Amino acid sequence: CASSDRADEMQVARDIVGGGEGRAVARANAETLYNTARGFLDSNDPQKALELYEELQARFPFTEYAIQAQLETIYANKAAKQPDAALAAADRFIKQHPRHPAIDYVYYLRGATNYDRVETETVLGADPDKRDPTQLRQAFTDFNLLIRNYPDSIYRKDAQLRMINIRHRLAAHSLSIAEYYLKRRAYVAASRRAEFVVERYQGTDSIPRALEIMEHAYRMAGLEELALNAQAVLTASYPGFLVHRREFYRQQEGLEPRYDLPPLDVQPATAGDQSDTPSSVAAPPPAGDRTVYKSP
Amino acid sequence: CASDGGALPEPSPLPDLDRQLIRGEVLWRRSGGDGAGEKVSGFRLALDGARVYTANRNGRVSAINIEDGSLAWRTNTELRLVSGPVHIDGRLLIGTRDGELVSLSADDGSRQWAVTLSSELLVPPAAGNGTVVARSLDGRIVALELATGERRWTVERQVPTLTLRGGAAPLIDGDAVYAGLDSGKVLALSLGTGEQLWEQRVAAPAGRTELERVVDVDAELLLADGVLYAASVGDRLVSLALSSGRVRWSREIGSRTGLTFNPSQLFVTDRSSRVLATNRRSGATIWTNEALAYRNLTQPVMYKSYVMVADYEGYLHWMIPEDGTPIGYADVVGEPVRSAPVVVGDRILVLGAEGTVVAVEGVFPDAED
Amino acid sequence: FSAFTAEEIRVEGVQRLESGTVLTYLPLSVGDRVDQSRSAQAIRALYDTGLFEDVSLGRDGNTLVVNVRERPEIASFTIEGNKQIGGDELKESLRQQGMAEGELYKRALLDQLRLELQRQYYANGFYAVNVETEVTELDGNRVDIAINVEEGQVAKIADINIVGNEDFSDEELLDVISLESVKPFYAHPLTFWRSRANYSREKLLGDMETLNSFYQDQGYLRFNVTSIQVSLSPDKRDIFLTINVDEGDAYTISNIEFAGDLIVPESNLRALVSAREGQTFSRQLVTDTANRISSGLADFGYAFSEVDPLTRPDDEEKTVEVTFFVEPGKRAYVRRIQFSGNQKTNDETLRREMRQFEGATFARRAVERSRVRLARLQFIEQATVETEPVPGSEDLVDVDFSVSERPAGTLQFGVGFSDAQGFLINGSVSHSNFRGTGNRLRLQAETNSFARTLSGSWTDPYYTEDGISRTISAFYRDTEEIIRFGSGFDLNSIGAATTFGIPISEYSNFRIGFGVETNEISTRIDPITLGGQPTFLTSAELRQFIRQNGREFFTYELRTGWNRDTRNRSFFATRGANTSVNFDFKLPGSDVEYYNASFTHEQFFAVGTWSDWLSDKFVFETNLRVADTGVWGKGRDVPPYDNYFAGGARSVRGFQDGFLGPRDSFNNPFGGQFLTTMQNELVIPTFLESDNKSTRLSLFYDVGNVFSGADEFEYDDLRSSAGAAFYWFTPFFGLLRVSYAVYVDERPNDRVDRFQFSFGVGL
Amino acid sequence: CALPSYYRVPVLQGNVVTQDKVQQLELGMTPPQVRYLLGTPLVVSNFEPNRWDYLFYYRNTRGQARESKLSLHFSEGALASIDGDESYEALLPEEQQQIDDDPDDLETPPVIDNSGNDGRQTPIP
Repeated sequence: CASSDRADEMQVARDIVGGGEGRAVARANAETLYNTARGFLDSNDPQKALELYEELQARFPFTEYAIQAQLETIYANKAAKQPDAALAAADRFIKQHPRHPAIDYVYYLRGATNYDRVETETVLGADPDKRDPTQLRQAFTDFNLLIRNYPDSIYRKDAQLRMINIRHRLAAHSLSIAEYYLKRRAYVAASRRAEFVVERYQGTDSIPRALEIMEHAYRMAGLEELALNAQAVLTASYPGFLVHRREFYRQQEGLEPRYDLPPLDVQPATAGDQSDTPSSVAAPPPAGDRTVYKSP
Repeated sequence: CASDGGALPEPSPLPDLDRQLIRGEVLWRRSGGDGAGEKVSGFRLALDGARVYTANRNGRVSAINIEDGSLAWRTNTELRLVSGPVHIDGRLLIGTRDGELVSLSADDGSRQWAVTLSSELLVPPAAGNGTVVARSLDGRIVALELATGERRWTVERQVPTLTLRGGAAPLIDGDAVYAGLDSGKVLALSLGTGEQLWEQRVAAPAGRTELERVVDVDAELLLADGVLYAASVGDRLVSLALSSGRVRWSREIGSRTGLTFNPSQLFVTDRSSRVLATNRRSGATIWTNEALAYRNLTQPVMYKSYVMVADYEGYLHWMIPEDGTPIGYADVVGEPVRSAPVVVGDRILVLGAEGTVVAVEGVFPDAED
Repeated sequence: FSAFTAEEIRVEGVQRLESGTVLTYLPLSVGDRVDQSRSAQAIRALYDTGLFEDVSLGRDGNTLVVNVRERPEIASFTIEGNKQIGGDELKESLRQQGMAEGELYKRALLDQLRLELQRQYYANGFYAVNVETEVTELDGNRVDIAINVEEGQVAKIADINIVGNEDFSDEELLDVISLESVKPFYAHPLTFWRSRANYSREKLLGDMETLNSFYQDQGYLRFNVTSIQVSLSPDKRDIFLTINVDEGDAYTISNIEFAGDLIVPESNLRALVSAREGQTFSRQLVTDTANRISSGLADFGYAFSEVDPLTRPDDEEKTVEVTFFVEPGKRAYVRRIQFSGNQKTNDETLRREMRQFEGATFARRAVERSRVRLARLQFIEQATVETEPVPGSEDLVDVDFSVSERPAGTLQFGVGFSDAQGFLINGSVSHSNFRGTGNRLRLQAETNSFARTLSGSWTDPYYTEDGISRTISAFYRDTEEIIRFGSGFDLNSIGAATTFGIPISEYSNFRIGFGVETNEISTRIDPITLGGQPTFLTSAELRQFIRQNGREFFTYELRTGWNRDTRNRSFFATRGANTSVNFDFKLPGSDVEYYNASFTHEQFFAVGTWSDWLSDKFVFETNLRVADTGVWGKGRDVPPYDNYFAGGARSVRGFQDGFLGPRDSFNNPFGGQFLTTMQNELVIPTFLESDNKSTRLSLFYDVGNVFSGADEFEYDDLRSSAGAAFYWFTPFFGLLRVSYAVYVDERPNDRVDRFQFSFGVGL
Repeated sequence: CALPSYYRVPVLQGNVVTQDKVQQLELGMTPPQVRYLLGTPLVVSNFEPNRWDYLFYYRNTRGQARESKLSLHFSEGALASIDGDESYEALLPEEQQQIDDDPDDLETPPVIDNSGNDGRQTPIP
């Protein structure tokens, strides 16, 4: 009579979905409760899913579903735009289930929560990277934790891509400060910021411009040798950059554009391939197939 | 007073006696000043045969003739008085809130000498043998020459973090002075040198909070036939050998006011204003009278072989010493009575909290007719 | 058990957790030798995780058996009856200690908590308190915890007696300390809501400190509190405090020395010392002087300077010698300046306000100046700064500014219908931090059956990196027959202007600009016959003006001005002043030549700090405006559309908008050429958390009027009003001003409007 | 329409080192000794770790700039050469001390007032 149980459970599931959940939730068993909650999560109604996960953990504390519910609470909080609750849930999960097979996913989710707190694009098209970088740095440390603790996690590649992206944005932030000080003729400040970018953010897009600022700042401050050093490094590692720069100024003056320029190899070889961009974060894999955790 | 928690229960009503064996007849009533008010104080009545002396918080000291209640003299010391007077050798000793001990002449109240001690003199001083012994609130016991007020010796004892307001007056007997301390001990010192004769613990602080650890010996000490009786609020009544302080017997009775005795019995009002009688030798309780519970009774006093107490409404109550049955009460002063009434011959002198002094005589109606 | 090598490890008793979790924390693994000390170590390790109530190791052949009992999870945790001791902060602090739903239950923690609560209550005079805890077991290894508190009667301080004080009376000393004996409620006019008669041991200890510093400040170097006694009345309701003190004598300063590396000449430092030889010694004065010296040195780059006053008392003479020992430390340089909290403002918009540079000597005054400049930005609500030494170097510091932002943009859009003006659409967008760059944009559009106006302005405060600002503005206005307001004439005008603000000092700048404008008044001035008699459609004054000056006016205008602004904030300022003088005049060659001069002065007084019975938050603000317009050169008359009007939410409150001033023959406001208004406000502190950040409550007294000319100014024609006003910086609509005039000096023919409101960014 | 002298925010950069400290400089000193004497150098490039530049640059409110510099080279951990203007004198500009005093800035205690020495720049010992 298994089927009749099935039918009964489906009816219960419908009740829960249909909103008449008071009575139905009380009767539902763990699996139905979990499936309904997961249903809400997938049809992006995280708030409802959170309530059912709570109910599931309260009434069936020792089942597989309870642990899975605890895992999916993290994702549901993130989806429900409650980053702090998500981070707290993640920390509690890491403490209680350090050896859970999906633990690397939890670290990854932690990093993604911080990463997504910074809007990528504001409504008026202003560049958010010019603003407070603290959340970005926090995301960077989370992803770093994932890569160091779980080198063979399937989320490593995506985490790495995000870390590279963050490094570029942090470098751009510091570079804009160097640009400002150059404009204000505060040459020591400009040169120190440029040195900082070159030292700390090797391999990011900001390096060539930073070298150029260094060269200009040292020259204006009367330190010719240091200026020549900076220029030498710039032409050595980014040959294309200067040529394009000069071309840019020529066109500013309205001269005939030249098309036979060397490719703009902005990235020296060490930067890693830029081809794929970090993808958005997917929901945790359902409880059913516990063996394989597919990458999102 | 272990924390029984919650507000204090209601004082019990007056007992309804079918027949009043004894009635109090007020002979005269005189206001000596503004008294002590609601606050705890160390004010007592002082007598020298013909006159009774009272001190008041507004600095006023009055002398009233016992015979007819007329005012002998009255003076205002302009001091913040809080304890006394104590009468000895024609002097009146009073204590102030600012730690001053002042000696006035009993004839006209003129000031003889004044000494400033280290803290408030809430407890009346003791005098005897040419010496005055004062106890200040900061735990110091100071002996001074009665004639000049010159200091003789000072002894200091630790004061617990939380104590009960009020204290027991020191007791001078021969060349020794006995003092009940807030730490729950009784201390015996040599009157001449201040050297410690013995120190005996009456009650030990027990419990985890400061409140449960309050064990002040605030009840007046009683010396009778070579035996010293002391009571602590920490539910202990002890009888000590005068010479060594050795505990002869001890009982689970806590008192804040004091005790009195007759040849065979001890009478005490306990913390909940129950009156108990115990056997003087063994301490065993003979009877307990709970009729006046929570009426804030004073220390019991013997009046014509009857046990007498005063209460918070200004009533005097009499009980038969054998079994404690109440035989009469009288509304005498209409003010709370905190210090024990004083018996002079057939008269009872009662000091009210607002400073009124009343002379009462106990009348036995049956006996007359 | 005897030592053995564990070939296998089995975990028993696991319910909620998995055996994997136990194995992670177990310091033993398969193949290890298990002996007495290692197993004890393992057990302790498992306990330390806080996950288990009981742990024991057993042996089954060569298998190590780890049996654990998990701590029950707390299903529900309630605490009732704790009225006095904080509700939610208490719950929050308990949560941190692990006493909340979902955490694991530890019995020792609960007992410790009960005792702690009781001790808290005793420390605050609740001697009759009773704290009960109740743990009910539930199935599934979970527990419900309930703590109920019976607070009982609080013991109030009935009396405080200070013994041994000769030079100061008990009353004087009781004022100094915070504890106080119970007085009838009317005895505390201002502090009635805070009963200071509650006893608490911390407050008592704190008071002893205050007493000590009070005496030290009066020169009593040897003052000390000999002992304190706390006693309780028998009914546990009253507490008696006896404080025994030994005053000692007042010492005077015999001489003041300086020692150490002073960096600046001693005469300079001595000028900072407010104490003089012979004056009574005061600990407060000495510490203040030390702080002034060290902050003075900080202005020279010595951020780590330390100045400690050493006192050498001479007990016979009752004098004391004070030596200020100056240790300047290293000259500090700023390594990096960082901003945090700027979610909507670009780094450069904040950095350009800085008066302190990276890679430069640290100057505390420059850093403080920078902080105030940040706080003055319209879109910054609050700015705080911290200087931290850079680890690993002794003379580099980082300066970290953290700002909280205020909504910078306002968006208003209204569709309405009014019988007077017909169908009405209006909308305005303004943003004072456009795309985070700090540029200000204002766009306004309004159409109704009588008027179509469109205006916009764009300001870049840092047109040059040195702070020269540029504002471009333009407007188009086409109004017809404004009957309800003004004397009924059609006006359409169009104009544009550009002005530059040039800083001439840290606080003041000079304004210069050029504008072009064309105005055309079109209205019938000859009467129409209506019902038999001639009636005019427009007022006599306007008809006369048009006859004399014509209808069209094309003008070039030169705008000049000077402004000095030292307010500490642009909204809700509490300190400083903002004075500006403007003089715009129509250049020769314009159709009509007239000038327009105005003087405005806004001053803030921190009256709260003048006397200590007023809380420091009381601020008095006065805002005076005088403006005069008149003709010059061959100009004959000032066009009516450039007249001044007064009355309304932003000028003299309580009078209808614009109705204060001369009237035309239709008894409609015609405006005048001389305006004087004054708004005075007493700011009252409120208990709102946002007080003086985004809300402000004040009592106002306004006075003012508009006269047809400066020569017609009549003192007693000035109208005045008084009442209350409330300001709220709304998330979307800018600054909302609501005011209610209780008293209005109404004269015949005045139009009164007691309740008024206006919103939108005023600047 | 630049007016004669509008107010520019003063720009201060680099190490402030007094003449007497510069005189105490000797070849062969170790880097920590130099750092103790002159303070941490603010201009050190990643590409020239052995070269310390003590640079001082000040542009006042009227835009006039004043600068001086001192370059030190180290080899094998000892000071090898000193060049740049011997009379390196980088005193704190008096303009910086005269930052227009914020009239009623209650939050910050008053600064050292220089009126004592008739406006001359405070001679730093």
